[in-house]
Amino acid sequence: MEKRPRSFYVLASFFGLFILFLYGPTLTIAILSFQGPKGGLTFPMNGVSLHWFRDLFEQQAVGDIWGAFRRSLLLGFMVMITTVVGSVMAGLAFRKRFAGSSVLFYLAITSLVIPSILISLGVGLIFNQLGFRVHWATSGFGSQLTWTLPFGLLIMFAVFNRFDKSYEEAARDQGASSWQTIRFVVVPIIAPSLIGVALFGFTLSYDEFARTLLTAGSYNTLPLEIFGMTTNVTTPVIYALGTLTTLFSLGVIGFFLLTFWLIGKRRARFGSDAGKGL
Amino acid sequence: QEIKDITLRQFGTGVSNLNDVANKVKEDLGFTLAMTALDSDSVTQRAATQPDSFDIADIEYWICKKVWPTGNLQAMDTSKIANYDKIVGIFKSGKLTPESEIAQGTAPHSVGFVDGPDGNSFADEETGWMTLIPTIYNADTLGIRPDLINRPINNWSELLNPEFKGKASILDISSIGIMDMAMVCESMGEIQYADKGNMTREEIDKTFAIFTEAKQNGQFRAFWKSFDESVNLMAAGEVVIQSMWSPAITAVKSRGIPCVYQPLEEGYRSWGGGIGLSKSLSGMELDAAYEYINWYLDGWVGGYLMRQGYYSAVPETSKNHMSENEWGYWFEGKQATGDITSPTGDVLAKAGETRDGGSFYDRMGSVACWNAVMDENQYMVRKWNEFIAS
Amino acid sequence: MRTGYDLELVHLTKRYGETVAVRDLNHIFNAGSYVCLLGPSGCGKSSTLRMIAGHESVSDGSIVLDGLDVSHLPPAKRGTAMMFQNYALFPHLSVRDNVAFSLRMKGVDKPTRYGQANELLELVDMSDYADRLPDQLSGGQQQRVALARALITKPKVLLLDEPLSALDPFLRVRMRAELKRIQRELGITFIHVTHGQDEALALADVMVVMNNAVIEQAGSARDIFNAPRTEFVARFMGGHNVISLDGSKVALRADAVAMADHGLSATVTGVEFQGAHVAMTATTEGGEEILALLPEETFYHSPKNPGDVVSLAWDEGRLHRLQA
Amino acid sequence: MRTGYDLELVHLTKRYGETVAVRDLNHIFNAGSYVCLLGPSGCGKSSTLRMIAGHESVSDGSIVLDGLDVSHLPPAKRGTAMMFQNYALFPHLSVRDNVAFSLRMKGVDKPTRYGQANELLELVDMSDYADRLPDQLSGGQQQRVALARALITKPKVLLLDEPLSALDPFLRVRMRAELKRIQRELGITFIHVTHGQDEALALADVMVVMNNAVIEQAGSARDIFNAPRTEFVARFMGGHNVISLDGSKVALRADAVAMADHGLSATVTGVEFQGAHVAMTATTEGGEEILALLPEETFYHSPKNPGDVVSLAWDEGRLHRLQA
Amino acid sequence: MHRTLITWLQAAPLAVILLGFLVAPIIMIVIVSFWGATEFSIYPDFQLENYKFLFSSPVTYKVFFVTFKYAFITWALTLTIGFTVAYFLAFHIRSQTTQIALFLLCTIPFWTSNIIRMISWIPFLGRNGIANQTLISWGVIDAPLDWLLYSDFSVILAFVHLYTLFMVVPIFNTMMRIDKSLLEAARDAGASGFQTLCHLIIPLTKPGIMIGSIFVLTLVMGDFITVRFMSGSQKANVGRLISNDIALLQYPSAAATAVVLLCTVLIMIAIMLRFVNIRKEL
Ligand SMILES: Nc1ncnc2c1ncn2[C@@H]1O[C@H](COP(=O)(O)OP(=O)(O)OP(=O)(O)O)[C@@H](O)[C@H]1O
Ligand SMILES: Nc1ncnc2c1ncn2[C@@H]1O[C@H](COP(=O)(O)OP(=O)(O)OP(=O)(O)O)[C@@H](O)[C@H]1O
Ligand SMILES: NCCCCNCCCN
Ligand SMILES: [Mg+2]
Ligand SMILES: [Mg+2]
Repeated sequence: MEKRPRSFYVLASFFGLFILFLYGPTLTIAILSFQGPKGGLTFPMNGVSLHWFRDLFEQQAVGDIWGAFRRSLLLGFMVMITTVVGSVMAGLAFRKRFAGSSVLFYLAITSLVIPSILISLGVGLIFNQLGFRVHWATSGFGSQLTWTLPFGLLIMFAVFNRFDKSYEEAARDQGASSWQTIRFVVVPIIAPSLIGVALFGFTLSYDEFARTLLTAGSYNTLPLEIFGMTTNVTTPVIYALGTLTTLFSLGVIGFFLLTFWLIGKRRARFGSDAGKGL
Repeated sequence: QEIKDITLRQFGTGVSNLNDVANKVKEDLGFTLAMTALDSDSVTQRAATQPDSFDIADIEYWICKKVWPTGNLQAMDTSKIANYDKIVGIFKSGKLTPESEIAQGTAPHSVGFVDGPDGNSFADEETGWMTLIPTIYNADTLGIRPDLINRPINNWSELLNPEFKGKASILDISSIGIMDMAMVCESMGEIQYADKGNMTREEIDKTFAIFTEAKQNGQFRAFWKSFDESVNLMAAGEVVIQSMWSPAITAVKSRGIPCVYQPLEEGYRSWGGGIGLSKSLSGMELDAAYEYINWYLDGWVGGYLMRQGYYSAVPETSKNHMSENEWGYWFEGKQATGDITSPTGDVLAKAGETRDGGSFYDRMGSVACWNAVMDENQYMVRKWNEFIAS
Repeated sequence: MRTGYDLELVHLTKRYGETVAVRDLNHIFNAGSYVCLLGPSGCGKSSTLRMIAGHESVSDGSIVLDGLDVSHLPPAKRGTAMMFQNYALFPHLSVRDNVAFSLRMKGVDKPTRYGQANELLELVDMSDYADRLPDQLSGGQQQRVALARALITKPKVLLLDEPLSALDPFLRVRMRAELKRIQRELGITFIHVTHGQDEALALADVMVVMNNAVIEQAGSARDIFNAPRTEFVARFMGGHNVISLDGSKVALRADAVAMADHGLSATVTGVEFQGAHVAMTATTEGGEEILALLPEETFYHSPKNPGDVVSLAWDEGRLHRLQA
Repeated sequence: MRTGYDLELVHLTKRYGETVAVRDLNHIFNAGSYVCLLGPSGCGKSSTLRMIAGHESVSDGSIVLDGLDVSHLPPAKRGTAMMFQNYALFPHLSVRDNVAFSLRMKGVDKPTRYGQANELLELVDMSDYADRLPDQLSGGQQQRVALARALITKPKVLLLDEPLSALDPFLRVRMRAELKRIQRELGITFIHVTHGQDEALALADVMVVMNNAVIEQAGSARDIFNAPRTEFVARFMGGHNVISLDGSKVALRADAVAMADHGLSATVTGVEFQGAHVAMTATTEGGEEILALLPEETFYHSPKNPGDVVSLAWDEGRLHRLQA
Repeated sequence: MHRTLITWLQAAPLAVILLGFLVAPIIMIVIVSFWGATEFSIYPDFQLENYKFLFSSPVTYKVFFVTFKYAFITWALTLTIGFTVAYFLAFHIRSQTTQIALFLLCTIPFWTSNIIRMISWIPFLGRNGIANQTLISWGVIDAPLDWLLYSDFSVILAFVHLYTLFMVVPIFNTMMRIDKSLLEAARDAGASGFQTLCHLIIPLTKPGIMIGSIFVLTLVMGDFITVRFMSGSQKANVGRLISNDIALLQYPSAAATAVVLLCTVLIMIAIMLRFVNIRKEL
């Protein structure tokens, strides 16, 4: 092993502190979520128990966490699928020149940088003036897409920037129709990136607050519910929820990593001559 | 359609949008009540702008003043309300007892009635058509941490006492906050309001000037928007004196932290809440809604709310759902004869303790003003915004 | 070799905006021949090939294959197949699935298409690797798979765009022998784009030298090497000197230049050892640079160094007049 | 050429974990010579070069330049400079700023460093492009800029890792002459890594053939080509046949094989036209493959095709015994 | 033509969503910014009242100033931290596996709830929170530090905590695409580590820095919830001004503020986009 320069150790410490900074508060609430039944939202700990986790699975005094969770999950999947399909399609479109492409591109950028509350406000106003009913699955869904679709589109730009066009030519050469080319060649090749887009679409939606605030209608999504809880709940049950959501996220990421790892292992099965001069 | 298939969507603040109530409704009446709890501003907003998103609005009277003119709510026929007669006078004539004086601000009765089923403007007296059916109300005052203050507190002006610099708080809901401010300013002797519930621009300016200065001097630790936030602030020791709601005190105490709901010489700032029906409600749903209202006033909810420290609009019926010890402690201001517990079972007081502020009549009898929406409300709101941003 | 002609380019032109990439090409490729399309970078080789393949639209003119104008048919309908420079093997499919891809697109059932794919893998000697993914293969192996995939469509014409350029020199020589063998076995036309002269010389039955969007010369490798028509071809093929003589240009093969006791005197400017030969460059008094390819033994009999003055001589009969 | 030696590798070894990339190399590079480091992929060429440059730490042994052990000095302090395979020009800097970069790092003021940069751009004939950004240049132009940038530090040794591999064959031949010219003009040592045998033959004063992390043979290009020491070298250099004779292996140059009326009978398997020559491969009855490099005229006097039977003959004196 | 039609169809979903949920709302906001409002409703009108009030109120300028202040400080901090972290990962970690693992470690919190991450600071920073208790027990301070929570400090801390990842990711991506031989070339030319950083890495990382900056600046400038939470409602930025107006049903006033905010943000981004071609740099 080569000797490391001194800057390495300085930077490594900095990195360590950064990680501590990132995780410290989350760990704090993770610890606090194990408060005893009499515990409050802050230190000192008042006993240690699983009380608040149990409590989480019972009905709360106000609100409906699990209902909100179900809605957010459903909305997350809706947004995820729409984002994947929409951004792949748009990504394909943007590879060609078409009238209005640069307008659309700048709109997408605007959509990404516009303060979320403006979307919320505007969509709320429009629905209101048109006499439509705001609902998480209509106005909320559309509002979230204004954030996830441009995000997905940017990822698709990155993907297609690196996509070798000769794959498509090869497919066409082999007699594939345009649709077959997309179905059997383009999509499978970009599939790993699509998983990324899906993950983004899902979590951005799952965690979206500002754009859903005025567009969710009668029923809360999970972030709105959590937000409500921060003002309505005075017990560590909210920390238990935080700990669980964090674990949920970790689980999702772990699942994806494991999948990639398994795929890699399976592929290694047949050995490799890559890089050999054969 | 069967009654059990009916779902009524109710929203309101966390104060009374309780799942226990929905569960009990399912049990007693058979239909489903879907509850959404929001903060006061969101409640106003939803009531005013999203009429389709609810069937039942559980709102405060001052909110009603803003929402009624939108036409999103329908007036209720008092003849269909079984316990109408037993509703306390505050909500009908404005007087607790015939000799009471009507306090300043948006008193519930002043926005409680309209001329007829399609009435647009509020009526001055009982008409048989109510805007909101009263459900819950209370008299608010300052909450303090006696263990951290260690001296008697008797006046609203203490809120701005530099002694509590960085340890005071008020709420960030303009229509309520402005009344607290007025109580403080009056108590300080800085301003003499003609009508706290209907300030002039000069009075508004002056009030904010005083509070803005205090804010800039670091008097406040934080502002809160829902009562639970106030609980957290108090319980965590971030704040030792603040305008507070009764169950918030209860919640702090239930954690073993001393907290007093401090009666003050100038009197209380009061508020009242009620249930309103969406304009679009009709047919079986409307019937179910009336059924729900009647059930609401029938005492079970009243008892439940009283056990949290609120008052029921029909105290008599609540009495049937409370023990003598509870009734004595909560309503009559008597010493507890045994443990007093919250609806969730936490012990709030032990034998021998009495409720801060005394009996129902002591408390509701010394209301100085109601939460209000004043004529200069828009001006006040802008000033409020400036105050928060200052 | 058949006598009938097979692939014909008629006034073929390709324009990209202002740029003319291919200008009015007319040429007939004999069926079953190994054709190399040779020329400097940007001369229009790829554009020509891609128009034949159908991956680039024709701006003007037409492409006739087997008597049928295919200019506007989709790639798969033309009877051509293309092998791409970096092979463009589908990275998510196994070698066998790559080869069987076009059959799958046609809806051929699995056993049948795998059967045919295996046959072709046999042909390119890759049967043992049928289950691997492309990136588990070396460059040479990938190339064979790409070849098999292109051939499974039973094309009349196989188009190859710089098929050997991604390989290292050692492998390149081996793979080009392989290509030639397979072309001969199948008897179909190969059109192979390259900018390596040695590659073209080694492989081509017919060489087509392009420059500046037009064909400069076409013919057998030997014809072109021995009788370059223009200065460009002579220089581009290498191994030639272009000398001005009586106001016109002549080509003189470098291996026809010898050192003699009497002859044109010139100063040596460079000596490159090339194994069996030594390439000596010298500048004449007239300022013309002459390359002499001298047998190693001859040269090292009396070695020269840059700066030495030598006398160069050649047989006048070896001079070959060039077109202007 | 000086007599003193200049760059010396002493027991130089490089290990990456378990892999030994360079094993106990000992070699002296004469000052002012053009050295080509040649060998198959993965044999350790780049590792050697990068250790000399200081971009890779030495696992064992040392590097001595001008009598000074530089093994642990930073790259810029060694008196070496490196030209990278893909040139590694700074994409955000103009050509002039690229060349002047190291002077800027030293704090040299602008007029001075631009003055020197201009001189070097003159040397590589790139003065006209001084204000362009790298990606506005062709491959050959980029290469010249990289060269100028490497030379501005006035190195004693210039290290080049496959400097020509990114260029097309035409340009490659031109640029290699250029490299040789500049090396000669400056008189400094060039160490040039390549896996092209022709490139090495053409350029090298000294060739170092590596295989499997060790030096197989070092010497002048001609010595190596004429007297390969091992079978590996003979095969790798190309142009040689390796034949088993009396249980030991001998090398025979392909251009020493001729067709004769009497001789070893063999079947032709391949014919490649190479311009002045024809490379004919034939398989003997014993199954050995023999390559004959025949002068074009001789071959086409009576051309052979694959499948024909020919008689091959050579002068016994040209056989060269190989080490085991 | 047939192919153009297909292209348009492919772009259609995005276009429809953006028209319906971006363009139309913006138009609506602009229109409503000229409307009038009562306590409880808004009515069509054409009045400049909302803008007049906005531009005449000193609070507006103050709040815009605060918004820029938060944006700028957060930007500077996230950039410094993000750059340093990305630099460490990209250039000091040698094994690619470790690199990926550490990068993931950085991104994991990014996938969890923002609100939870925000409120998790409260028990940490409160008057009796961990930070104060620790400092007191170490004897560093005698009395709790009040400015840890409900202050500019806590607001910016939360911003940095939430958004540094938006810097790390694009900067790390650009850095990973820097050809390592460029660094060797710089070393070869005698550049010190610091010189390499200034003359090579920073200029070459500019696109990543720009993209990260765009994200951080817009997220901070549009925020209203972090400011509210972490300042205990005591501070306000433009987002809060808007959300307060919305909460009080003053939609026209909110819309006018929104229009001004939108213009500010778009102008800033337009300027930044001049320095980076997002489509090419991804
Ligand atoms: N898609 C395109 N758009 C615009 N110009 C193009 C396009 N493709 C090629 N050209 C131009 O057309 C000319 C011919 O290009 P072509 O790719 O056919 O050359 P080539 O002979 O294959 O070169 P190389 O040997 O470098 O591959 C060049 O000047 C090139 O710049
Ligand atoms: N950074 C590294 N880590 C681990 N092994 C390495 C590393 N660099 C090179 N190697 C290994 O060291 C050996 C020699 O590599 P080197 O790059 O020196 O070969 P080379 O002769 O330059 O090959 P090529 O012609 O392909 O460039 C190879 O086996 C290679 O896999
Ligand atoms: N990478 C996306 C994970 C979601 C994290 N929150 C971002 C919230 C922006 N509104
Ligand atoms: Mg080409
Ligand atoms: Mg190498």
